[in-house]
Amino acid sequence: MTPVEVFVAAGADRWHDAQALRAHELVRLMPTPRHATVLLVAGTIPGSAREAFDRVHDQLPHPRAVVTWDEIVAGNDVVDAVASEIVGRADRVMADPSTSSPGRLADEEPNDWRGVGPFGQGGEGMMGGTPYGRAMAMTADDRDGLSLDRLELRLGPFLGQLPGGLVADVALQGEVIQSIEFACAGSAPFVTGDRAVPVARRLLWLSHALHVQGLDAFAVGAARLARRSARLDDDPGLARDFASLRRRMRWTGLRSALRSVGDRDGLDTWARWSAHLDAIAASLDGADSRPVSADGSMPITAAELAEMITGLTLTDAVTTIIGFDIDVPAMTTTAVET
Amino acid sequence: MNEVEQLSAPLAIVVVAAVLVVGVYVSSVVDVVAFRSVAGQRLRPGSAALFPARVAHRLSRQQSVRTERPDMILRVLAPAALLGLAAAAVTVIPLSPGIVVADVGTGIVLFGAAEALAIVAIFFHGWSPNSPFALIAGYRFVAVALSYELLSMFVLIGAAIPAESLSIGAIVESQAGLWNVIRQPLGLPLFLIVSLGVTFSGPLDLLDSNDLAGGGSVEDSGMQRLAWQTARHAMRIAFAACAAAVFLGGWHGPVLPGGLWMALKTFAVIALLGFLDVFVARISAERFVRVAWGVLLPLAFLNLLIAGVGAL
Amino acid sequence: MMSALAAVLAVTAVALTVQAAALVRSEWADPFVSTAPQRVPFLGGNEPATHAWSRFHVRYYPMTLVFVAFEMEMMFMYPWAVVFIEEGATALVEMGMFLTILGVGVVYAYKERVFSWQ
Amino acid sequence: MIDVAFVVFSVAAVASGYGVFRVDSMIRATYLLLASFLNVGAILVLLLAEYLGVALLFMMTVEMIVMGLFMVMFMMNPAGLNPMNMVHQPRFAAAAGVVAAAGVAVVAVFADFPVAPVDAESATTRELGIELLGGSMLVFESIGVTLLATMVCSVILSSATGRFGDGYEGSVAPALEPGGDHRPADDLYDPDAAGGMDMDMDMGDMDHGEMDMGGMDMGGMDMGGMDMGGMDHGEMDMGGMDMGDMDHGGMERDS
Repeated sequence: MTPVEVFVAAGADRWHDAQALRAHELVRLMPTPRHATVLLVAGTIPGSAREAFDRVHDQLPHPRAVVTWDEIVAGNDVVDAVASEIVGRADRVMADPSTSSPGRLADEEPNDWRGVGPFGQGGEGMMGGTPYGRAMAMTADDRDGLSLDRLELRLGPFLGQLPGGLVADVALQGEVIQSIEFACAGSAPFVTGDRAVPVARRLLWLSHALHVQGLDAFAVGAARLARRSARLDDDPGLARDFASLRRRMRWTGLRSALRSVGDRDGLDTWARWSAHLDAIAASLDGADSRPVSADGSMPITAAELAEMITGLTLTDAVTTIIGFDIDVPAMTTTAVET
Repeated sequence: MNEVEQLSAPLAIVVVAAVLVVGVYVSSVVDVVAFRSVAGQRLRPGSAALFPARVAHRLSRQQSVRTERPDMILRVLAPAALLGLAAAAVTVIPLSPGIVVADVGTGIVLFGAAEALAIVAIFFHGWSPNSPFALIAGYRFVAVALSYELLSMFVLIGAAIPAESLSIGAIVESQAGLWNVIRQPLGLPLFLIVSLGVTFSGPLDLLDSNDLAGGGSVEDSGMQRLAWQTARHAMRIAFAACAAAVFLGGWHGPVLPGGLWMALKTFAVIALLGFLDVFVARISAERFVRVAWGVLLPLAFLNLLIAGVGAL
Repeated sequence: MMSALAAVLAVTAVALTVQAAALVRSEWADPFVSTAPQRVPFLGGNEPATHAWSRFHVRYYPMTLVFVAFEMEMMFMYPWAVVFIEEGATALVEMGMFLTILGVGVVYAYKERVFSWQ
Repeated sequence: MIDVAFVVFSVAAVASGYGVFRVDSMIRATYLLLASFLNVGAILVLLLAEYLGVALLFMMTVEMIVMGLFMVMFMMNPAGLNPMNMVHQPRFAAAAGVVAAAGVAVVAVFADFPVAPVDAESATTRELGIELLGGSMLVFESIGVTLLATMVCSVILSSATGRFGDGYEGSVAPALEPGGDHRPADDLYDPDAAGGMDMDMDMGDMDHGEMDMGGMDMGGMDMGGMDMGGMDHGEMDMGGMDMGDMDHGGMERDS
């Protein structure tokens, strides 16, 4: 059996839980819907994200199927139940592609362009109009004295590399972020100062973060530890296995990849990772008798984070964002049936 | 020097096709084995051996999604050219004593040209879908590629010094006594870095990377994705075979026949690259560029000096 | 020599054509048609306002200029490597001089922070 | 056989060279130019200059990669989403092209070339090396100095910031008018420019077209260095540089 390729469209409330699927052998979470056969819907998709959800659904190549996490009635282990549902649904749709999930959005071009303009491509002049349905990017000044095109993109809410539900309006020149604004109130806290986080969630954060840094195989290990920590309260091998994972992570060059990325108050992303890892180790060792422990990472609001990553390359910005295990504030509360 | 007989064009095509088909399959299996063993997942030999075939079967039946106004010519050309260049690179590498598909006198220059053209093909892959993430990934890759390009030229030139020839066949002959991996100890590590760059894997996984939602491959599905992965593995074969020939003595070795030695050494390099891919975290393009020019390039100079002094 | 290069050309052309043919065939024979929403570049659900193709700010462009100048010099090194043993110390000294001169350029560029652009 | 190959490569070189001016996308134009060079490299190989031919493939590939980056960076409408005309002053260009081609053809047909057949087995690469380290040693070393100068100049011209901070600080260029600012007008921050009217935009872009010519000249210079090996590509380089004008061509067609 080859694993079924899955793209997760998760609301902020289920996004961490969905990462646990990385532990499953028959499922592989993909960074883009184009690589997926099954779209997994998890958690609350707010009404404001409905169109985005429908578009991600349509972006999956046929044959495709949809599985909804919250509809699955599970016994002990919801992750296993979801995984077997995914495998079953994928098998069925591969066997009969005509059952592939049909498009949800209307098949309409973003702008009417056919036959418009002197060449029928919808454009006018050199840069004007909407050739092939979209406008062209326009110039803006930049810090190095050149004024080149600025790409304005709205990233999220279902982006593999960012936490579910996070929406960011980004202006890029080249690969550098000129401005970024998170689509929630700027003062909304992404990390509160005294929050308590269960160790399973921390491990799920680690699993996703390792995936983003290109260590998918390690992400599987972290997700498996997360599942074990959620299942049993006293799993004696857990602390030992986590220590072993951490030891192996030392050889991956993560430290040099994360050092001096996203500096703030003398702490870089590697320091934040270390704090997370220490917190996990402390919880698992039982040295920290509370089921949850304080974060180690500093509190930060959306506006502060945006300020921090302005001027970084997109890669370093993603690395920095992932370095915080952020709580994405709900955009709206209206849930939408999927 | 052995007299090498030139293979006729049809025979050359058959030989290269065989090398690439077997090589790509083996390289894909190595990826599965590397991933599963590092992830601590069960490893069933039968399942791993059939894995690439199953994936290929599934992807070939999947829709190839078109993006808005892609550059379709370049979109098709990118994987096709990358595979073609991998094939070209394989032709100049001696496979066994007296058998080289094309014994070109300027072998390492041709190999370098194929490597440089591969940058173009990979850039096309990022450019053609007209998608922001793919575009950024493509440009980022070029920064990395221009930096490793110099390294690869230096280490191959270093290997050409004792051979007094630019032909890879002659470089293998020159290692009859002592392999280049010992004579020029910095050569192989630098060449492996280049190989990771060309196959955008491991620390240099800056093209199809997760931080850009799949980067250059973000819009690829179905056949597009299959073709791109095939071409990537073919490139890995070409570089592994080149590393085996230029630094590990090619077909030199005791007891076993030369061709088998070559295959074993190539496989060893493929396995090493596969494990590095799974085991090493990505570093940022800017950081690699700085390291490449500030540290690795001086090391390449040093390697050349070692090669030169050693040859005198 | 000609027959060897002809073989390289033939092999390259065949590999390229086979791959391209497979891709074109799959485009043609694809039973599914990409709908307009499906064609939108993936950004996590939202549409981009503009085409991605634009005057892309290549931050590392000073590096590319240094690279072109440096790379020029490599073309002299291939013939040099071939005659190295024959010419002995002369070759070592001459190339040493040449590379030192160029090394100065790279050091200068490094000092001017050409290789970092963030 | 070789004659057939020669004809095939020549036709392909000319056809892709023509294509450079017919396509709308800068990327396609750049790499069609590369395709043209690759065919020229193949012709050099047919002339038994194996090393030069293969090295030409190599060199031109990396040069065109770099050129492509600059083309996309500075040209309006780099992907050619709106069709445009790449040819500036087409009649004059066509006439000049025909005259130049005729001139070269006349030389090729009527000039009395020395006959020095090359033995296919001769080790030309080795001879090149001996020449480089022997007779042409001084040339070779002075190329090193030239390349160093190229590197330093390109860093000075292209790097906006450096060890000593902003490139505009310290050395102040003379103002264009008495009492004016030393910076070119389009470098001054203009809040209206970002979202301004199309007219403003086009003006700004035209300036960039000119800047681009500067960048191209750089490339041309480098190629000049390379051309030590084969002067005959001078014309191709010119072809590449002419593309700096295409903004204007496109605008003419629009209006």
